[in-house]
Amino acid sequence: MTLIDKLANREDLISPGISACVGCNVELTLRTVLKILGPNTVLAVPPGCMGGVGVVGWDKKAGAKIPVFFPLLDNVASMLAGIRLGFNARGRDAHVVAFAGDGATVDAGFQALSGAAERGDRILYICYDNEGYMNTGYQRSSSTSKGSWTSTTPVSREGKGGKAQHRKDFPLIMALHDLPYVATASPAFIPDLVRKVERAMEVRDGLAYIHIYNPCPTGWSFKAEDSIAISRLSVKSRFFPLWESRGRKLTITVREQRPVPVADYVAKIGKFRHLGPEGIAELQALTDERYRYLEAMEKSGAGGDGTGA
Amino acid sequence: MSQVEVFNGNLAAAHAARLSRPEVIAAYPITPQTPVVEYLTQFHADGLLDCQMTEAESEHGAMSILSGASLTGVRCYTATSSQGLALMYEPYFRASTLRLPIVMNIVNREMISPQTVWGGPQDSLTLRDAGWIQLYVEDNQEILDTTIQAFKIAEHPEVLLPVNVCYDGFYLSHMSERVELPTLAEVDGFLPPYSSRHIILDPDHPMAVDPLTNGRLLMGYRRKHMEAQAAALRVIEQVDSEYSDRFGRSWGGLVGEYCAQDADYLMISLGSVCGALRECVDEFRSRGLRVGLLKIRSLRPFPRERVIRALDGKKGFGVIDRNVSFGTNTGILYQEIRAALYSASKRYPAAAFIGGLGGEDLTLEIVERAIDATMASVDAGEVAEAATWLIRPEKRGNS
Amino acid sequence: MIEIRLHGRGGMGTVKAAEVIVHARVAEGGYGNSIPFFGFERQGAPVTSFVRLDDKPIRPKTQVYEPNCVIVLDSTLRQAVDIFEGIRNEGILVINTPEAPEAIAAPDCIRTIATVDASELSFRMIGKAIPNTAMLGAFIKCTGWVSIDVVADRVAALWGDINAAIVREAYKSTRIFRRP
Amino acid sequence: MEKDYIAPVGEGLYIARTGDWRTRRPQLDQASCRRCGICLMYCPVNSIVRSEAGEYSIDYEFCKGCGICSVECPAKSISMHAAVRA
Repeated sequence: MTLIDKLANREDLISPGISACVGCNVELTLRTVLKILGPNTVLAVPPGCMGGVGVVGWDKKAGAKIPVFFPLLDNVASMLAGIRLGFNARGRDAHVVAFAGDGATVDAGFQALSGAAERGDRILYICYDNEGYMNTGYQRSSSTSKGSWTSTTPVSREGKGGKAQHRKDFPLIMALHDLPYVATASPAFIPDLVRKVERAMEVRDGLAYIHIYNPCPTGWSFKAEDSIAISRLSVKSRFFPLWESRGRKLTITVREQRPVPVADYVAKIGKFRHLGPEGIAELQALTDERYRYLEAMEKSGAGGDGTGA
Repeated sequence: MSQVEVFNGNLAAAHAARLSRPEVIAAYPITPQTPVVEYLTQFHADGLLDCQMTEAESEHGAMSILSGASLTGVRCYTATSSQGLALMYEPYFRASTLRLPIVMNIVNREMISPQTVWGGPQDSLTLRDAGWIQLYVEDNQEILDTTIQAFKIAEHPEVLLPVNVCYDGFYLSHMSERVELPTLAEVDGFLPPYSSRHIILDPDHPMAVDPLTNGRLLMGYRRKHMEAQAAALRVIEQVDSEYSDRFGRSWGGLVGEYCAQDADYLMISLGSVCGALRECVDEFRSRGLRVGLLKIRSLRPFPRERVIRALDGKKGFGVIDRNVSFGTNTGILYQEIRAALYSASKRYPAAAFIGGLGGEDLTLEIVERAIDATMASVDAGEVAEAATWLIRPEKRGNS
Repeated sequence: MIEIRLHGRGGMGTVKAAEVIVHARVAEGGYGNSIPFFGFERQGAPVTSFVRLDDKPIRPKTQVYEPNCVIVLDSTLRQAVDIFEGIRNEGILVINTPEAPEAIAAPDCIRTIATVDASELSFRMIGKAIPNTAMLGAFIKCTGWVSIDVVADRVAALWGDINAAIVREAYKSTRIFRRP
Repeated sequence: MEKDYIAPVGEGLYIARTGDWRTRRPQLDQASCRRCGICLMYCPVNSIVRSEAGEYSIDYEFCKGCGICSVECPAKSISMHAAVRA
């Protein structure tokens, strides 16, 4: 079966009519991921965009067609760990999955996630990273890129400001928990995303983590129809490289031999509009440095056969 | 056949948990609760406890793990104390509003600041309005018996609420004494297995748990939650009486009474100080003074009617609080008792005491002082608006 | 009701010794409780534990202030803490020391003094100076409040036969001085 | 009828008419369509339908009119038009 067959034939487990913004690629990501996971899944959707748009549905809103619940912002991984234990106690098996934003993952929920990762709780944790608290109007998170305007890192009338710090390299932090499977993914690279979800589903000896980078038309200020194109540029510029790792074996899965300049990526994004050449050069330097580090990791772990096997 | 053992309070709690066959345990150690976690992990390692056991990364994690597990419809247990309970507040509140019948021992410990690790029920009393049932006990046998009872209360179809069994840190947690240990078969006969029908996460039966809910619906849930607390008033008594039929020990249900019936002066408290109060009641009785004890076992739900009934015909009462209610100049229990008595036919003279904070001992001498002071102020017809502080004099010299 | 206070240092098994006394009393059909004094216990720091024994249930869950008997697991503690604080008339002192009981300075309220070189004994028998089991032997010989067989059984269950042997050996070698 | 729940749970599935949000309407030109399925792959609301014969069409009931399909279509077979309400 081709990928398109799969996507065309599998049941969409999110009802139509959830109220995500027009052009939201997180909605696309969620529907795609659930088509792959199938109905034998319990889904945790903490406060955040996907919680806010009615995925935990009831009361004349939309929702998921599988068991779904709102964990707290900061206990997603813990609650899922408990669900897994409960299922173990009852001799039940199902996919136990988080679909959580970066706020619930890299900020408030990090302790719970790190704990579950260390314990080896068998859950699949998916973070949709749109670089901030978008559901409440785009406040900064520790995943927000340096220089980015957010409602809590404003830009002055003189055009100065934006976030002062670089974003956490969170997927690598997760990989360094020596997890059985960690991957980064993008809504612009659906075949890569689907393959990674399928690999994560097979993990039985611990926590699998997928970090998806989801540029946000509303919060970042770009045209809805460019939602996928800009996501693609984030990868093609190596700003958000796609890789996967098992233990310490890391493999870059989408290689851009001739990356586009970061300047081309940020050019279409409103939240970077105030950045001058220096600010952009800084983002380029960071991108290069992190990519070199990734390549060095790939080399040192001897995992670089491109198959991730 | 039950066995006679010597257990400290934490070991009594751990055995009670073991005998209740929890299916998932998640816990995080904190003084003075730590031994509970150690005992349970040892039972588990030794094959005496067949359950899913996990070590949480924090108390917030422990309660969250249990919330998840309870949502799959299994029996869950944990224990905590003071700062751990405070860290747990977010999932703690939610476990009750989700109606998850989790049982948790709270080993009462003072809240910081200043830095302290010693006893005092300020931790759990402060959370009395978070929707859990809160039971307070006096000795190690009562820890064991009440913790087993707690599962039956929590899982009762008319209740379906989480239950705390609270006991004083160190004074009970680290005190060893004689405890009768029932067998697993005996407890099995009392406590049937749990299966959830009201809320469950299972792909066989898709359900959205905790969707964004409007105020009208939310108020409906709160009202039902309150009704469940009200139902628990009856269930707690009923479960205690069933327990007594089976194991020969009754703790009085919602309250414990000692020489209360014909008393002129009723002393009211909760927790381990009730032992010293019993001793002092005997002492006063031997001098012909009709003093009695009312021990509050259930703080939530609050046994208003039993308090009113217990006070009927008394001259007045005194309350010893091992905690503070900031902004009221008294302890929490005193406020609770006064509120309950608003609907009583009489306005009772009353004395309020605060003592034993931060592990300070409530000695027989101090308790006697409190009884003396209660009798004096009741005889004078006073209603205390501020607590008298029970402070032990500095070290005595050798005699 | 009998009240006992034990003084030791962290690592000497003071709290455990108190629990063994309670175990023995309960095993004999009586009642007892033991409460350690609450502090941050660390190796070497002074440790106190309280024991109550009775024929009926013991209600006070409080510390002991006026003991009938004081057990001192380390004689150097005499410089650090007031081991005689609050002791009742006709009091009993059981102390770990090579000294003769007649040579021990004690206030008038102490009627009976028992000494045993518990550190030497335990070092000789287990190669470690953990005096708690030897002190149990001395305590039993001096007071008779619990039976040596029950205590030895409990000690054997907790720490093996060699420690039970220490209890009996100490019982034999304890010297008792009853003041007139 | 609303069930009498004691805990905040729900089993029903209700949906919002997101088709009403649309300000622009995508139009698929069957003649130039290469039947690659890229539009289906990228449609965030799952509004692209593939028939048994392998033909693609747009289900307008929930289409929010984002225009991603028109940008991503390699054959440029999808164009955006002012929305017309049915």
